[in-house]
Amino acid sequence: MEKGYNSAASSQSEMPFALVQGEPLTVIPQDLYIPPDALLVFLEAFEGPLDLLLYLIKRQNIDILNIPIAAITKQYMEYIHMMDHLELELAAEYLVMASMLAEIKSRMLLPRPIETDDEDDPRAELVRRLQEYEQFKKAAEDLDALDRLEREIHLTSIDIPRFDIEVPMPEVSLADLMSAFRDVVNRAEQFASHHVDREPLSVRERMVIVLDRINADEFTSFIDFFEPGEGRMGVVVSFIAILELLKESLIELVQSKPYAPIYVKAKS
Amino acid sequence: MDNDRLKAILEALFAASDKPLSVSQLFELFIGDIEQPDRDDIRKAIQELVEKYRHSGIELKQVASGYRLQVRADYEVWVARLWEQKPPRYSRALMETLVLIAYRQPITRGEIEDIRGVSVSTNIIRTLRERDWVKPLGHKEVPGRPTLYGTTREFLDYFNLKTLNELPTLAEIRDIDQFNPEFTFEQKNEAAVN
Amino acid sequence: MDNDRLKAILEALFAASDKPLSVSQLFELFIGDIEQPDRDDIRKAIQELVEKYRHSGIELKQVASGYRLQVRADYEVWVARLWEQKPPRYSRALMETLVLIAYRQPITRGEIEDIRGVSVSTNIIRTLRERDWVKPLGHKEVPGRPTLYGTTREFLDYFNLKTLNELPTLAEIRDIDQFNPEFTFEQKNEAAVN
Repeated sequence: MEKGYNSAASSQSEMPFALVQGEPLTVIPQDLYIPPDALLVFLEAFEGPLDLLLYLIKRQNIDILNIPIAAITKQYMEYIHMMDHLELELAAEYLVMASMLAEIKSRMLLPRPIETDDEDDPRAELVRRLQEYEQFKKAAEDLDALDRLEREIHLTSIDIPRFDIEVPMPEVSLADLMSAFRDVVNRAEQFASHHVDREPLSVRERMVIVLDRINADEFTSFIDFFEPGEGRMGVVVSFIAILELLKESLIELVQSKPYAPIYVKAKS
Repeated sequence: MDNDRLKAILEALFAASDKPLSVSQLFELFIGDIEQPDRDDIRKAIQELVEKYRHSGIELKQVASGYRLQVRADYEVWVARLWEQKPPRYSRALMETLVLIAYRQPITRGEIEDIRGVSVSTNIIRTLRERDWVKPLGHKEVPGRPTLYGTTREFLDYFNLKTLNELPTLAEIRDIDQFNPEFTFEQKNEAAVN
Repeated sequence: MDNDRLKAILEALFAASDKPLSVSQLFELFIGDIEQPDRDDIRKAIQELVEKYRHSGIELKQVASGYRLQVRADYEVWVARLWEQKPPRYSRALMETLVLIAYRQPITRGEIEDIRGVSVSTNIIRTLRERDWVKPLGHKEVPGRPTLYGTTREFLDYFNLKTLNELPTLAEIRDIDQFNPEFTFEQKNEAAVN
């Protein structure tokens, strides 16, 4: 994000093209051109419409208390159209903000009836929200800059020599394990692409056994992975395991010529 | 108990524990001993240990849930070379959500969304809860009874803080009317004329 | 490099490392630094640190593969009480990681993170490996060549299983839920969290 601010600010020309309420107004739609790929990355860098608006305001050194609504709305809408054009999935919040901006703009343009004498500046609510968001955005950066565990600070890992009293290890029961499994499956079902319980574990187990026995430097004979003593089922399981490993590119099968012995080695 | 001996025992305890230890917890560990130190003895010994480590690679630091021995941040450059793994990184969305919970607790997910202007993904809340940085405090008595969240001691411990007061102060919010008097004035005039 | 600074850095390294560090390993950690200490500087600093810790609850001890900071055995009585006070427990995150490794091996950390929807800390993998329940099986041939993990014989032994096939299937777990509504896993969850 910081990078975004700087590069945009440097390409910025501050020639006022109009005066509104005695304030210079700068609108530079030209600098909105960003290559589509870059734009995608760029837009993903925004945490939402408030963040995008703050960016537009910061880029032009506009005082947040005196936002040129018409200009900012125009720029904001250009981003929205670009996102739309690129068929990016646009969060509904961006559209809600667009209509809020349009409403403020029209209220600023229209002469206001006398009875609304006490009414605040139409921009007041937006300015309040922008400032509030900015406040916490800054606080998040400050928090991120604090020294913290695992990054600047590490817990000491001082050995505890084997005392007579043994250091207890946490106890885990199979029921604990199953309860964790059930949770994780329930959660995975929210993600359509994962199927945790599909494959029989015997294949998975055999895959591990195969991986254990091979390495990248040596060849292991293919037939060594089949134990006739295990019966038909065992042979099938081994065969599926090897196919599965092959599919995941974890192993290589090597055969020097047709009908020569097949060897298995770890993918190097 | 001799003060030097008490200091050595405390040092061993801090070194052995993987969590911060509070004065009360430490006090309880001595219950039943013939020479049982009182809480003030323990506090005094801790202060001396903090001092002892002042110029070393380790520090005895007070965080929310007690004192812990930790590696000083000054030597992170060399310590990082011990490990291949990079420290976990947290997204802006997560940090902003966390900071809102920290400063505005108790707060609902909806209130966080209002301030950030975007929805808060379930993953963020899940990660924050899993890290034990955030906990549910109850329900807000509005329709839907949304969960109210607050931060935990573990959150403070992780960010090396003793209390929430040590969090960086928030920037000030300026009032649109105060800082833009001419503008408002003109608007009001215009309105009055019409 | 100033001797006091070198001592502090070494102290930080010994405190942070979970393995003993040899003079050569330490020497290599400084390679590329502007002020690079030589082996003799390091040896001298280590001797001074050993001396510094002589009267404390910790000692810098030479073992076969180098030096390590360890808790002095003299204070084991109190350290043991620390564990009585707080028996160790595994986190929910660790249990879920273990279960995914068991059911989906060979699996990478990234795949575990995809399924769980949150990141898996290095500590979890380290703990599982230290416990000898999980081992690396090789690398997946995708960018970054992430490590593939699987469970060990010790894992099966601990849970009293002959083969992985004896782990209940998802359908069986659901059946338990249906037929024993009063024995819900929720209770277990709560117990594990607290």
